[in-house]
Amino acid sequence: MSAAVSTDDLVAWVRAFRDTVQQHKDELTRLDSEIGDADHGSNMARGLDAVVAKLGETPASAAELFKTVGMTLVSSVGGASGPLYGTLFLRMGPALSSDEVDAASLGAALRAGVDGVVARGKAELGDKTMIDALSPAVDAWDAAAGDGATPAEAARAAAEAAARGRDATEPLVARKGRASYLGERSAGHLDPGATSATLLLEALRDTLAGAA
Amino acid sequence: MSAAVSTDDLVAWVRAFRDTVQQHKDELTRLDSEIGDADHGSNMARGLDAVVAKLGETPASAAELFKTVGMTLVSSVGGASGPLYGTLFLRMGPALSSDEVDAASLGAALRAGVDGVVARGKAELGDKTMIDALSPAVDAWDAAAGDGATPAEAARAAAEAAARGRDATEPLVARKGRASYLGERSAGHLDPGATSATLLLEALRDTLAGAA
Amino acid sequence: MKKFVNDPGNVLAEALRGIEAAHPELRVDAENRVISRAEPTRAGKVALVSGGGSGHEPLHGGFVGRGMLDAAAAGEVFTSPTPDQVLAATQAVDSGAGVLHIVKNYTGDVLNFEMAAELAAAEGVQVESVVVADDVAVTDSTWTAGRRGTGTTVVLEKIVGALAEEGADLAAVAELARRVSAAGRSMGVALTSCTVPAAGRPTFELPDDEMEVGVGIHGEPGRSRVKLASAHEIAKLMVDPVVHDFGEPVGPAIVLLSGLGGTPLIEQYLLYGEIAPLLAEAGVEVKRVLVGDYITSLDMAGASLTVVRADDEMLRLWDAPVVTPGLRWGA
Amino acid sequence: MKKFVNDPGNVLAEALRGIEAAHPELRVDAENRVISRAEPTRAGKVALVSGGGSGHEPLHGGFVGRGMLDAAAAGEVFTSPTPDQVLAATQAVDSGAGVLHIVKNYTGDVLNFEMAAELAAAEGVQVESVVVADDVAVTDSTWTAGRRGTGTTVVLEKIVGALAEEGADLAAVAELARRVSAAGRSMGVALTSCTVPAAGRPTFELPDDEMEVGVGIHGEPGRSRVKLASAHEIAKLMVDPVVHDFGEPVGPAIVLLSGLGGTPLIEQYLLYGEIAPLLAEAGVEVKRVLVGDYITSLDMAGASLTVVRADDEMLRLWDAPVVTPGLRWGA
Ligand SMILES: Nc1ncnc2c1ncn2[C@@H]1O[C@H](COP(=O)(O)OP(=O)(O)O)[C@@H](O)[C@H]1O
Ligand SMILES: Nc1ncnc2c1ncn2[C@@H]1O[C@H](COP(=O)(O)OP(=O)(O)O)[C@@H](O)[C@H]1O
Ligand SMILES: [Mg+2]
Ligand SMILES: [Mg+2]
Ligand SMILES: [Mg+2]
Ligand SMILES: [Mg+2]
Repeated sequence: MSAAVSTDDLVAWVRAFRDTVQQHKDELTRLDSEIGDADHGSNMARGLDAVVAKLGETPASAAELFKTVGMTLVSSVGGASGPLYGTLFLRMGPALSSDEVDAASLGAALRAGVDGVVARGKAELGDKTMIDALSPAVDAWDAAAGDGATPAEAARAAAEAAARGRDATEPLVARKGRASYLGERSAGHLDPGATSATLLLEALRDTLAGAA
Repeated sequence: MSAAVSTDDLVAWVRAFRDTVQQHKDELTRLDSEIGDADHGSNMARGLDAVVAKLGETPASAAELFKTVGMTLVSSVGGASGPLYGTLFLRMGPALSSDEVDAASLGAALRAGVDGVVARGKAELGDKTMIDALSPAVDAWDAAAGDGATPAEAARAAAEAAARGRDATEPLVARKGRASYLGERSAGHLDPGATSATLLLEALRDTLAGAA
Repeated sequence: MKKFVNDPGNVLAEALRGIEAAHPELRVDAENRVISRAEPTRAGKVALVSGGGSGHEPLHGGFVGRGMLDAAAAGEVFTSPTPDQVLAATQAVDSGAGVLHIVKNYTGDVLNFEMAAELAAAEGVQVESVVVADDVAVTDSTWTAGRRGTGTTVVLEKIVGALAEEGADLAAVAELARRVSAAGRSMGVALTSCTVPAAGRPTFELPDDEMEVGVGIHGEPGRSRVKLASAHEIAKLMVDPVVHDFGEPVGPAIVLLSGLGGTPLIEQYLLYGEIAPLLAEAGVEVKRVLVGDYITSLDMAGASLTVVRADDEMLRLWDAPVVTPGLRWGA
Repeated sequence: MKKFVNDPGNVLAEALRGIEAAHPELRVDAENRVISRAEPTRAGKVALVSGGGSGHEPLHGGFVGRGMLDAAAAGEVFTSPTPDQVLAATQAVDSGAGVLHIVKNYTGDVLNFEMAAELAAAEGVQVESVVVADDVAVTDSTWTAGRRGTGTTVVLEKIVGALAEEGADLAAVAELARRVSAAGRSMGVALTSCTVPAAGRPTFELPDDEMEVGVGIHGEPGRSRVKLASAHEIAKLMVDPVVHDFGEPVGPAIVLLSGLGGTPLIEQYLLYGEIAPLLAEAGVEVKRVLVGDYITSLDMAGASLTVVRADDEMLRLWDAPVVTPGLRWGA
């Protein structure tokens, strides 16, 4: 496996995220109807369709790609997830210092993105939000990258950590977002945002695995 | 069986009508929900409860009884059936020339009442209304009375004719009342008013049979 | 049945208590179930009285107030009021200048108002009556009960109420009422049935993929049952028969799209978005329009469209001030 | 799903077409999904902008007009609008005197309005924001998203809109907005779920004999599910927590009882008939009251009660003229 991630790979990631969100749209909405307002699937699908519609030719750089994705998400999703996923991508771009994207720099970009989500949404680990998937994922990425993993290997570790984090949201009582209104009744359900965030990392894993 | 009908008998009739309408209240409403607005049972029950509440001591005469019943129905039922049943009773009183009520005079009173209903509601036989039960009933009464029947016998004949008339409403297309809005779709259902009118005559039959 | 009720047999009396609490500008006669303006009728002003079964709110009680009705008699749910109620309403608001009875064409309403008018006349009150029969879903003939009265009633009460407020006499008021009544056509579509509280279950059953076309406001089933269609198709099912029934170009009109009680405003607007271009195509010049719940059928999901051909006088009177719970502008 | 729709994914855009057709006094920016007054903002007048997910009609678009909002950004059904939409609304109505953003406290609304305010500031528009968080069903804490914003929003938009109409400056407008926001408490009860068109089925399932207490306007399930109760019992479940939360005698107040979209007016009045005496008992002096559909949850059957403690200035501004599709008086 290659140590470098091309902008084409990242475009493929974004497209793969769109595809998997479309496939899981009804599931995301069903999860959101259990502890929210039944729109997370359509929100994400609408936003990612808009993103893909914007991706004409390959953007000049990863930074440009992430800026476009982030701005498009912000301006087309709405709800809580729009500004949060938008911020994730908007913060990733500037964190990529050079055009050389490797495991370390992509990990740093992801961490910058997740830090941005935390700064916007003020959620902590265990609040039953997308952070519960995103935060362990970047930790796992960094650990793997520190051990010399390729981007594909780091993505595999991150996706696994995200899925575990997503599953761990089930028993939690939500403290942020719409599910928090349910109090104790929010326990016993997966968080929709943690579920879509896991799809994001799984899409990265699958894309990088394919782009050997 | 006696040839004379006492005012007490007539009071008992009215009470028996109330009781049977209460027993058939849900059925009348169900019939009315099929081709109307689902209130015939509660309309009649409300009105007859009000009537029974007014019947303190035995009224001085049959004429007075019928006037009270008619006025109470008019002022407490509403809908189409209120003015129509009200008119039925209001017209019966004055038709009783003397206090001696026998098969002939009760038949004349019933005919006056039914004529009043026709005058108010302008329905003809076959329009799928209470007239389809009432009109054959008074014809049967008169025929029986003409043949020398006692009131109890005449009432039996009238109740049978009413029931036949009620059953005959089933295939009809309504031309009067709320069911007429359904056009062809009103066919295939018994008319609720013809059903309650049959209860009226059956109550008379049962009362006079009991008051041997 | 999922409703805000205590005793399903006592809905009207209890709802009247809420109306009384919410509207100090109205007087609620609990015994006679009559809603009238708190202020007595101005001497010389013709009074407008309407009424009918309850369950159509804001009609009629919600249209009592300056510029519209003087009183409304509220029958039980879906049951016309009794003559006593209508008489009480009539006597409560007659200033001596006479009273117009606005009656929707249902056998029960017609008979009870007729008796009330006879009783009122016997008491020396001058009464004129207008019967609204605007529902084109119903085939009319001299042999039937004729068309039902629906949305045109709202438009009539507003326009004629304004004329009465100006001090016109009973003959003029009744004449305009008959003109407005003759100028209106309506058509309703139901996506669900409604549930009469005392009955406790839906009046009719509608499969998930069907709708009732030509439904009445008493929750009675419509004239035909068809497959559920898009808003665009439904708009056609409403506009076509209404426009067609005028038989000649409609021209300037007042349009009312009323929800039936269980349909939220966002859907009503969406439907109106489909209706407006169809009306324009058919030559209806929409001069004024209301979208919202004005004449309802309890919790029925559905809508009714009313088109009233309007001349300049009607438009002027439509624009005059009105201050009622259900319709308010200009003051 | 039985709704007036064409494409369940395109409900908002199509409903906006209907709003545009029905309300020539409003301007509908279809691209940005912004509803604003047709007349440009008077020089020197502070503009009020609100917005939120759609499905709550008449909120917010129905409260645009003289004496109330200048513009509203309409998000997708139950989804807060994007920063671009709010920015477009803000720029469309700023006269130079600044803009007040009225935000309901939901994470999505707060984040999107926050970003919009940053963008607007960068464009040189002065923006102040007020966040309404009045729903006592939600336990508040610094560790949570806090209370939702519901009915107080309507009262705030009316009162503060009147002050802006009088020419008050942005600081004064924002200060009053915060006072009204702090003075309001709400509580909602749902008898049924609602159906988001794009989801196609009810957001939650409620057995026939249960209800959701403390439901929000986004159709999210409530805080507790209990057996269906009488209107009287439900009234207590609404009044008690609201009154209790004030923590001290309420005194003069403006009260709003809003249907949630699927509950007919007759039931709302019946419920208010139970609420009014309970409020009086609890020392709430109801100075003004509205009963009707003002802030809804699509087709949900249910109601929400809002009590806003009101001083004389608030009452005076409440009574000032307002001309919007959803609220109109005095003009
Ligand atoms: N403050 C927050 N920080 C991080 N994530 C959040 C926050 N609030 C909500 N979320 C995430 O957003 C998801 C809901 O997104 P979505 O349904 O699209 O928006 P909305 O809640 O506005 O309807 C939640 O499942 C949760 O993961
Ligand atoms: N014009 C009429 N003449 C005679 N009977 C009528 C007429 N119109 C209606 N009815 C009778 O009234 C019955 C309905 O009564 P009810 O349901 O109480 O009143 P409504 O139709 O006003 O709801 C019908 O079933 C029919 O028998
Ligand atoms: Mg959501
Ligand atoms: Mg009936
Ligand atoms: Mg009826
Ligand atoms: Mg949402």
